[in-house]
This record gives sequence, C-alpha cells and structure tokens, in this order.
Amino acid sequence: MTGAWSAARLVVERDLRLAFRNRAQLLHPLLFFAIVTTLFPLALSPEASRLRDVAPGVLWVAALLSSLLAIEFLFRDDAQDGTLEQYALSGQSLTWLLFAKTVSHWLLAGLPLALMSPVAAYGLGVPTSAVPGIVASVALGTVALSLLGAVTAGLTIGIRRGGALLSLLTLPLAVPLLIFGAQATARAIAGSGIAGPMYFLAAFTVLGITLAPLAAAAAVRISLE
Amino acid sequence: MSDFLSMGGYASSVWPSVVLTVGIIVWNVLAARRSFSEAHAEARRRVAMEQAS
Amino acid sequence: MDWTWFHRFGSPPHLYRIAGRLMPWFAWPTAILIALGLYGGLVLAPPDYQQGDGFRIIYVHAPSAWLSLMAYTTMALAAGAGLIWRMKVAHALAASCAPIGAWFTVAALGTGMLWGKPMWGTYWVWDPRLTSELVLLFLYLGYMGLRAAIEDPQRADRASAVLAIVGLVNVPIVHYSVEWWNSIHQAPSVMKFGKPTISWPMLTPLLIMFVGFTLLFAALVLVRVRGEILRRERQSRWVAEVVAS
Amino acid sequence: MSAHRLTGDTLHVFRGERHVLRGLSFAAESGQYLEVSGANGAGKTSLLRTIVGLVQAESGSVEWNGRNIHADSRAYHAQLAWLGHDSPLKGDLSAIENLHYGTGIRRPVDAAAIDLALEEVDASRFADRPVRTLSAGQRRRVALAGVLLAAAPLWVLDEPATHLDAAGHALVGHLVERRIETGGIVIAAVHAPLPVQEAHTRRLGLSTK
Repeated sequence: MTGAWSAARLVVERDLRLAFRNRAQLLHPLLFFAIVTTLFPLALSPEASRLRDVAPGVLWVAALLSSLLAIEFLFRDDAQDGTLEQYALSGQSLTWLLFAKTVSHWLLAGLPLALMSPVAAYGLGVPTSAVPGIVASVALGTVALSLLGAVTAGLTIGIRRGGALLSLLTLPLAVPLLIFGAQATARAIAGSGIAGPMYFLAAFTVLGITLAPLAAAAAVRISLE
Repeated sequence: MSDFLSMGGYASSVWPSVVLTVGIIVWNVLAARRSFSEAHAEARRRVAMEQAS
Repeated sequence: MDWTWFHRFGSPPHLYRIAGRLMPWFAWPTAILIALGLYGGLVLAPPDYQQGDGFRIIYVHAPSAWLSLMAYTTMALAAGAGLIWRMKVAHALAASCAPIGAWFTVAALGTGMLWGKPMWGTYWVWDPRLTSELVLLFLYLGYMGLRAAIEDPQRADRASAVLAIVGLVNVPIVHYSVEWWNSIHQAPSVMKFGKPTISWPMLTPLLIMFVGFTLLFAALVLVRVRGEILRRERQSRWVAEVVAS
Repeated sequence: MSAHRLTGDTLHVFRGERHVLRGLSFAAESGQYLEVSGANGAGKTSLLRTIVGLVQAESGSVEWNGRNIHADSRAYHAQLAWLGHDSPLKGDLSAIENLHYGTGIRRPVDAAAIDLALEEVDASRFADRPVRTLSAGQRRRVALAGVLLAAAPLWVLDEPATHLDAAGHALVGHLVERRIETGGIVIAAVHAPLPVQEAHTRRLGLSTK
C-alpha cells in the first residue's frame, strides 16, 4: 500500500506533468486575466489616479473570473476518462487525494495569477511599493478559491454545459474573498497595513482547508454514482 | 380614512410593500398547492398506467 | 433513548399522513396572526418619530427576511440529515424549503428597496442587510439551478444537499464580511435599515408577524413536502393506495 | 493465500426513475469467475458499480468476506481492481507513465514490474508512445496491464474485451484464468463469453424486465 504522502505526491506530479505537456490550456486563464485588466483603462480613462482607485476591484474581479475559467477544468478530464473513479476506488482517502488535486490546481492556476498580478497592477497605475501586498493577497485568496472551486466543480461533474451553473454556485460563496481580498489590495496601494484583511483571508482559507476537501469528496462520490 | 391611506406621505412606499408581501404569500400558497396536486396527479397517472399494463 | 419516533418520522407514508393532518392547524392561525399583525402594524402602532409612517414597512420586511433565513437554515439542516442517514423524507423537506425561501428573499429585497426610496432617495444602496439578502437570493438560485440541472432525482437530492451545507457555513461569513465592508465604505450618517426606536405598541404587532410568518413557513412546507414525498415514492405500494382513494 | 468470498444479497438498485435491479442475489468465492451477461440496459454496469461501491443499493447489501463493503470501504477498495467501460488513461502520457501514476497511488511499483505487466498484455511495442496515438484496442491492453499491476484479489471488469481483436479476447480469458487459479475472484460483464474453463465459471444472466 502506498503511503498517503507518496500518493498525494503522485497526484500532484501527474497533474503538473500533464499541464506542461499541454501548456496552451494553462495559459488561457492568464491571458483572460491580462485582457480584462487591459480593458478597464480603455473603458474608463488612462488617468493614473482614477485607475488607481478602481485597481483593487478590477484586479480581484478579474482574478475571480479567470480562476473560474480554470475551475471548470479542475475535474472535467479526470471525470471523463475514469481517473476519478480510480481515485475513489484506490484504497486511499478520496478527501486526501482531492486535496492534493486542489494543491496542484492552485500551483497551476492560482500561483501564476498571483505572480502575474503585479504586472496588471502596474498597468493600472499602482505604485511598486504595493506589489508584495498584492501578490500575497492574491496568492492567499486563490488558495481559498481553489478549495471552494473543488466543491462546486465536484458538484457540477457530468452536467452538460455546466459552466454558467458553476459560476452561479461559486461566485456567491466567494463574496467574502472578494471583499477581504480587494480590501487588502486597496490598503497595500494606500500604503497602510494589510494585516487585518489578510487575517480574514487566512481564516477563510484555514476553514476551507479543513472543510472543503471533505465536501469535495462527498460531491465527487455523489457525481460518480 | 384618507389619512390612513396616505400613510403620512409614505403611501407610495408602504402600500406597494404590503401588496408585494401579501402577493408573495398568496402566490406561495397557490404554488405550494399546485406543486402538491401536480405530484398527486402524476402519481395517479402512473398507478393507472401500471394497472393497465 | 427511544429512537422509534425518529424512524417513524423517517418513514415516508407516515410523514405524508402527519403532514396532511397537521397542515390545517398551521394554516388557520397563520391567516389570523398575519391579519392581526398587519392591522396592528399599519393601523394601531404609532408612527416612528424619525421615519414617520414609512417605518411601517418593517412589519412586512423583517418577517420576510426572517422567513428567508429560517428557510435556508431548515433546508441545509434537513439536507444534512438526508445525507447522513440517507433519509428520503429529509431530502423531500429540503427540496420544499428552497422555492419558499427564495420567494421571501425576493419579498425582503423588494420591501427593503421600497423603504429605501423615501429614506435614501434611491431604491438601491449597498446596505449590508440588503446586500446579504441579495447574496442569499443567489445561493437559493444556485441551489435550485443545481437541482434542476441533474436529471437523476436521487443524485440531485444529494448534490444539492452538499451545496446547501456549504452555503450554510458561508452565510454567516458573508453576512459578517458584508457588515465589515460596509463599515469601511459607508458614511456613518446614513440611516441604517430597521432600527426605529422601538416601543411596545410598535413591537407587539412585529412579534405577532414573526410568529405568523413562522407558522406560514411551516404550513407551506407541509403542503409542499407531501408533493415531494409523492415524487420520490412513485414506485411504492402505499402511494398507489393513497392516490387511488 | 487466504480464501475470499463476495456476496450480494437481494440488491435493489434504481437509476433515476428506473428500477434496474430487483432483488438480485449472487455469490462468488476464490477460484471462481462470475460472468454477468444481458442485453444493453439490463443493468450490468449498474450491478458492477454497486459491487465496487460507486453506487449504493436502495436496499440489500454487498459483502466482502462477510463484511459490508461500506463498513470499511478503503480496506475493501485496496483489495479491488476496477476497470470501467472507458480505459482510465491520460492521452498525453505514455503507457508507462500512466501505469506509474495509476498504480502508484495504490501500491509502490517499479519500472521492471510495469515492463513485465505490459509484456504480459503484449503492449511492450507501444509502451513509450503517448496513449493518445494508440488505437482503442491498444489502450484496452494498457488498461488491463493496470488491472494486473493492482495485485488485487478481486477484479471487477466492465466489458474487459471491448475493442480487442480475437487474440486480445483470448488474452483476457487467459488473464482471468490465471487470476482465479491463484485464489482470486473475477467478475466481468460481457457481451461475448470469455474463454474461461467451464468448471470455474458461474453465470449471472440479467434480463430487462
């Protein structure tokens, strides 16, 4: 019997290897993020001060929507080719394996987004002093979002044209993330401490780590039935 | 009476609110009953079909 | 401890009969209490010194908001029971709560907006309560959307149950974060909704309305749950006997 | 080598509105091959999915060595190899990589064991190619190598020989034969009977009504 850690490592490794063999799919959410944040200056005004005011909201809404694109693919292939069934019948804890899958999803979707956010922020006239705060808040927020997405993606497995439904299920649940994430970004831009909203984001993430994999496993089992 | 109806100048807010809420209550009562009778009719149709076959 | 009541409650024909028998006992008091509460609130209660007669909207708004939350909580708890004990009747109960809750969320939102027009000068401001209600409406719509999208009724029951529970954990977090967000962005002089200086003649009709809406919810659920049980038990013999008579 | 026993007791299974299994019972023990046959829609797949625990029966139970399979499902799944209708393979990975990850989460497996398993299903020739480039029959062979590698006493196979040629069909029969001779139990849903010795075979026919 494979130990739990090795099993999780194998799940992550497989996802990473698959993603690098098929890099285009990886880039789509990032391109989406870049394009949306580019559209705002065109729609509003190129004036730096006005852009700076809306930057937190623009960054977070764009991050939320592009993560949603990635979440749609979280389980789709694995459900179609029967890999999820094999996970469920592997003798390992399905909760644990799905947690590993969520980790690999964050590495492939959330982390690149966090690393790209300074570029988008710079385009919105955000001072470079805000970069660490923005990266930290987007990185933490996307962890929680990946966890949340694992649950809702698990619920919508096998539903034809489930994309819009997935948004309807995920976005209301992500409201706290948006509020605290955007607030952290706003404070980073203003140069005041971001600790307050970051604590909330962290608390939400911890709650997500403890509960979301369980709910995701339940959701996947139900969807496989 | 007209005092009561004018609601101290707030008639345009108070009365639509009351109408909306009462309307939703009535609608829900009707919808609940319709939902039940549909399920009932459907079950009856099914039983009849099974007896016929 | 005697668990027979639990198993009897879990038996679909039993709940079907009980619900049918209990329903009138909720329906009539509901009608009387709501009529009484409306009369008390619209006629007897004195106007608020600050909001005048406009505050009377609270007699329909607050009970609707209360019902919308109560329905969501009931739905999620019933869904949880259905998941844990694989109880059909619990899923039937959860399914009956959703449309009722969604409608009264609409009522709470609509009356809130109508209150906002004279008080804020616009139908919509991002008041924390209204915002929370709006998110709640989306949660209800997502729940019903998921249910409708899954063809297999048992799978629909169980999948939507997971969603309801996740939503229940999230509702207080949403509420809290919206309050927090509002405290940062809102100017303090803006009047918060539903905070008139309350006195007994004002409070009594409100309490009557709360009880009335609670009974209304129970009565509506009792009617709907019977239909949901029939839908889930189509194959069983007892249904054939019940619908034949 | 311990003897195993799998039993199903008055299983009732619904798929949506349809009552597919109406009080089905069966038993199989070490050294037996249980062949499930029936027309399309007779409930073969539902039965197999109930046996492995993906589907829960409305009433009735499946027991592995006298214990309900849902009592300790992880221990049960560790002794079970499941092959569904589709071969659970990733098109962008080679056969070897697929087996490395697929089997790896169940039990530690080295390259030599994977090579051996691929040889046994006559898939060594295309072991390095991305699975995407293989034919459906070749994929089925790789998936069967995965079943071999699981080293599980119980095999539950849904149409193991689909897409396979005559030689592949014989191969599946041979693999099943070997599994039951060494104390295993194999349950398979099939359209055409597998070439397995009659003495070891139990048959379970499902009808649509």
